[in-house]
Amino acid sequence: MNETVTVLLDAMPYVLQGAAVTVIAVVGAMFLGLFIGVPLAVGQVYGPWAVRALCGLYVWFFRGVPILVLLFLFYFGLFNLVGLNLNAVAAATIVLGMTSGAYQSQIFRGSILSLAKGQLKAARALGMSDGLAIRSIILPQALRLSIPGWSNEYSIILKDSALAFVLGASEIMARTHFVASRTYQHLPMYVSAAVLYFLLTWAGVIALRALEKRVRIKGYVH
Amino acid sequence: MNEEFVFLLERLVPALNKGVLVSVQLIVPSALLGIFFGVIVGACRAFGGGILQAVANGYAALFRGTPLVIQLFILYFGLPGVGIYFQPYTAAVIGFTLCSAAYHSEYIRGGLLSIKRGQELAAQALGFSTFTTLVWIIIPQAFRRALPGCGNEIVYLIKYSSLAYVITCFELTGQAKIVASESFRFSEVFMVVGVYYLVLVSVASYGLRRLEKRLEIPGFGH
Amino acid sequence: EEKVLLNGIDANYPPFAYVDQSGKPSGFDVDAVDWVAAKMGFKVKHVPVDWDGIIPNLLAKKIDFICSGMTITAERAEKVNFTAPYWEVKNVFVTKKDSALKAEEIYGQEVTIGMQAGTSEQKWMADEKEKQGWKFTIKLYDSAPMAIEDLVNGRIDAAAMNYPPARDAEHKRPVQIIGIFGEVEPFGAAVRKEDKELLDTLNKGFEMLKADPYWEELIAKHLNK
Amino acid sequence: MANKKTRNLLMRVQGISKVLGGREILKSVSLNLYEGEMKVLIGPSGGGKSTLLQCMNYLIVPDRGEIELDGRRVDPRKARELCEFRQQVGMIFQDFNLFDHLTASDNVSIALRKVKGMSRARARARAMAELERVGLGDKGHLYPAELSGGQKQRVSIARALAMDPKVMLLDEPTSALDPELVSEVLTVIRGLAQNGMTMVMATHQMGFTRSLADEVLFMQEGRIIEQGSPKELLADGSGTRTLDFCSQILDVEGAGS
Amino acid sequence: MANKKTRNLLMRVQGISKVLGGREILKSVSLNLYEGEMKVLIGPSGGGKSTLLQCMNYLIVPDRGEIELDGRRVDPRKARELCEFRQQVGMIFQDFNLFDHLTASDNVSIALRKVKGMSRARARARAMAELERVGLGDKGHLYPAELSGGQKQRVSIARALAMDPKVMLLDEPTSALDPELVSEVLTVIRGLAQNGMTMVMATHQMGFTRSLADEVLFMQEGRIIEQGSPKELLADGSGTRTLDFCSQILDVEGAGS
Ligand SMILES: Nc1ncnc2c1ncn2[C@@H]1O[C@H](COP(=O)(O)OP(=O)(O)OP(=O)(O)O)[C@@H](O)[C@H]1O
Ligand SMILES: Nc1ncnc2c1ncn2[C@@H]1O[C@H](COP(=O)(O)OP(=O)(O)OP(=O)(O)O)[C@@H](O)[C@H]1O
Ligand SMILES: [Mg+2]
Ligand SMILES: [Mg+2]
Repeated sequence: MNETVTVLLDAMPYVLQGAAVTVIAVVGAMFLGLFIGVPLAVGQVYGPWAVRALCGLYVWFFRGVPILVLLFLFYFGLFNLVGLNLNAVAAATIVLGMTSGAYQSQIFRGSILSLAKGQLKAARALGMSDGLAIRSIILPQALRLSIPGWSNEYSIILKDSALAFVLGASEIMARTHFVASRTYQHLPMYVSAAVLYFLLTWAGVIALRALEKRVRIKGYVH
Repeated sequence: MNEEFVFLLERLVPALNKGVLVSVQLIVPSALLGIFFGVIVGACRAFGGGILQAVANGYAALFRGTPLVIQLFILYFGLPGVGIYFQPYTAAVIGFTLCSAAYHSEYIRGGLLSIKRGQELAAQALGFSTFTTLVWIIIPQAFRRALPGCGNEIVYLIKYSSLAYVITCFELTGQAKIVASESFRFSEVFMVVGVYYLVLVSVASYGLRRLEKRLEIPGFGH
Repeated sequence: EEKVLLNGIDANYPPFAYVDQSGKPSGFDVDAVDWVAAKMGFKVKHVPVDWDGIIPNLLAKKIDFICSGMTITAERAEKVNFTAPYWEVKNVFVTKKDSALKAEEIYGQEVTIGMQAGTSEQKWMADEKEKQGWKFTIKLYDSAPMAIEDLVNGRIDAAAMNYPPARDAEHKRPVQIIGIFGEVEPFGAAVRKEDKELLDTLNKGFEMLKADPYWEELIAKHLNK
Repeated sequence: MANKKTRNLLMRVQGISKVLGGREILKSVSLNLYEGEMKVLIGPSGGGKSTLLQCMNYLIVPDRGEIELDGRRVDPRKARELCEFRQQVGMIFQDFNLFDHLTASDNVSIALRKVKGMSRARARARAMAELERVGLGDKGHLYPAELSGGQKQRVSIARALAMDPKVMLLDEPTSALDPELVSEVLTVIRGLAQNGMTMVMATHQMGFTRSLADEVLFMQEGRIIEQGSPKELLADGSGTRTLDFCSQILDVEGAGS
Repeated sequence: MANKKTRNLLMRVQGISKVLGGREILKSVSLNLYEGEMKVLIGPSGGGKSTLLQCMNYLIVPDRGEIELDGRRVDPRKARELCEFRQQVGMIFQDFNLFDHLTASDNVSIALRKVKGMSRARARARAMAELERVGLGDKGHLYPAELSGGQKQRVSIARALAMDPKVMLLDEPTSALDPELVSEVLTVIRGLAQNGMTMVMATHQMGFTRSLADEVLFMQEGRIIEQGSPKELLADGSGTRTLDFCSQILDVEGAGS
């Protein structure tokens, strides 16, 4: 028992450095995913068939191929091919972000579809172009409704970021493994990693819940 | 070339086919149970009062907050410490269901909160109890809105089912790992595995799209 | 300025390679490579890399060589060049401390043996079991320490693995080594096929290391604690 | 109308107050509903008519005040009691609130099945009968998003009627209807009134009010400031606020004709 | 009304047809709108009034037919042209369609800022002026869900007026209003008419129609089956379908009074 505590305390600074790597990758990926996901969702709902098909293809590919394969494909293949010499963390962030874009687009798509048709009609009737109507009427409402889905995506990416280790990014999970292998304290190490992930998720989820409350539109259930 | 082909046909494909069968046996029940419990938990989180809501929120926070691999690890390697022994398959399905339900609950919660209050009022005015209002009026609408998000979760589940190999339930990825490290043809093996997952995800996406179309409310869409 | 060569290690493989309490790579292989580098006049940095990605990392030039308890196998040799073996490990059976199971009895009994999937010892076991008609059941794990974990849990009767990690486990968990099996496995450092020069440098370096008294020191420090 | 006095007291609303968004929307409103009576709520926009009607059903829980139906006080904290109470009090919303995911006929039948426990077939038959009554016999299969404004309004009326409530609360049930339908729907309502249905209705149909209302309640700023029979309140020269208000309607209707 | 003939043709609607849900809702409807003219659409529920008004704005793209404004044909496939066209054609919806996430004043000002490119301050001032005009000067900070039915209706009128359109399409703009407000809003509309605003309005306000409409169009089952000045169509004994229909309103309003 005593030994366990010593191991955990010793490992803490080392694992926490990994947490910094994790947080950078996750926050980067979330925002990249947002910038990819919003146009994808809009394209899927409002685009002409060709755009819909293209967006669908993107979503199909990035949701369909395991992230590990994507990481390999991009880091060892595509990025090298185009002469992009990224470090492991940057590469992982980009791949995670592109993948998350596909997932986030589905969340936004669901929210857009749940808005009443009249909102878009009214905007059009005022002379707004579809682009403007989507930007100033549809998205502000849809993004509000997307916050719960977003918090799911956040907690998933947070944990998917562990896969970045295959590229050599030494984040929380990799470091946990290292310490566990050296000390044979597998269970205590994994449990404390779980606690660390939990705290990170919790912080993000709390922030998003607060945001959700703050921007809540009056007149919906509850 | 020829040798590659023989390896593919005689070694890899049979192993992967064996694995994919296990994967499907893991995914289907976990997905169905996950949605079922996800709806219940989501409803408790949005509408349950006091204790019920707190417990449901705590559950969702815990299972979204910690990595699935650690949940599985604890279910399989940790619980024997208190005398509970699960079969690998059982542990995997329990783990996947619990985790999946937590994520579904968040999408459902978002869907529930996107329903206009008038719907709830109208049901109550007809004498619906809170429970029947939920079951017959609010959830059917919320579920439609949450469906794209829930689709994400099912896709994630398909891919995360690969973690079952960690607790010795050798499904698609597990089989692939064996073949790959024996033959050391990592790239080839994982490209083929990628195709397998792509097929699984495509089937699921197709099914989800069909379901979405079927449930579409005439005149409501954009 | 000098070029720094990157050595990819599997930091989950003590005592050959792991990260120490301060987070620095250490272990038998790490110390050995450091000595070789100093002797042969190049700089080296050790990078922990996921075992699954270690050869792709090498081939994509993210690392320059691998010296991390890698068994020389024909399949791997198709992709990379190995130095001459610098170490050989035996494979052993491990049981719970209080178990009465004997190594010789394992083959003929209906017991369950855990081992890491995809390793050479696993392949040997599976092949031999087929040939000899042995009765035991094989249960596969993602890594050897997990097999130890389940051994302690009582789900399996014995675990089969390389000697060094078994030794390590013996110190830290209530388990014991009960005997050896299979073939010895030679460890070598791996380089890209085209890096002939580096291969020579490493071969020369290890030759010198083995002739040096520091070699015994290393063994004492890491492998025969 | 003297005979009204001898009727049984069906519903008693006592001292209802409600604060919404920091403003007191209802200020201690009381009213007694006798069996078979028809009360009309009238008054300027934002005066609290919709809020009062919703409070009478506990859709908005009042901050103070209480409600009795058939002499039994309703306790809004007892879920079961509340549901039974609401089954007996029908409601037609100003903005319809049809269930978006159900067809017109399912909108009408769902409460019959899930609340009253009717079989699917019987509920369906009843729903079709009600839709027929409001002239939508051939629209049962359409979803709310496919209906015109007036059609939605009529489905919502059918939905409430199907529950056979003892009291009906109607929040401007004819506002979205065209004149033909107004008269049709008012005929339905008139029929209900003659069959002894007790009703409270927010409306601006003055002619209808005159001919059918037993009592007119004039609401302004959360208070019932005038009440009485339409004859009294709307008599020429009565000088009431109600007359003042209603004369605008005639102004509008009459202008230039 | 002879002078109307000399006015310029502002908008020409030619042979509009539309199929929705497998049924032909509009059957080759045509109409000419002269500058400063006020046309009233009247007819039974489900007759296609809302659909026609929305087609005139290309909110529903007609299957056949075309629309000209100021002599220029509008091509609904050219996005830019369409937006400019719509800016000049204001619309008030039967069910308001206020933007749920914006306060009343932002509902009015958003298009001023984003479409007309006004500064925030100027747009705000204009929005407040328009809200003032419909009697909601003190409700600018409330969200749609906090407004009563009539208040929502008035915000939607203010929103359309703020854009200074050349033509206004009004889909029952007074249906949710109480009499006082009806007269207020109708006063606003009357003012617009007198200032030369061109309008098409679906309404059942007969008095208003009589006094202000230049032409009444009677729509039924997707066709304009009668059209003419209110005098002609509503003359006693004219025997028109319109008169028949409208007399019901008087029946209702008049009954028992
Ligand atoms: N949730 C809310 N928060 C704040 N204010 C509210 C809320 N709901 C209603 N109000 C306010 O309460 C007042 C009364 O609203 P109510 O809907 O009862 O009026 P009404 O008499 O039915 O008017 P109308 O004839 O226009 O339908 C309005 O001024 C409205 O702005
Ligand atoms: N999306 C749709 N799909 C199918 N049918 C539709 C759709 N939208 C409208 N309709 C039908 O078109 C008809 C005309 O509707 P519209 O809203 O134009 O009528 P209206 O004349 O405005 O009636 P009201 O006076 O009741 O508002 C109705 O019968 C309606 O059911
Ligand atoms: Mg109201
Ligand atoms: Mg209409």
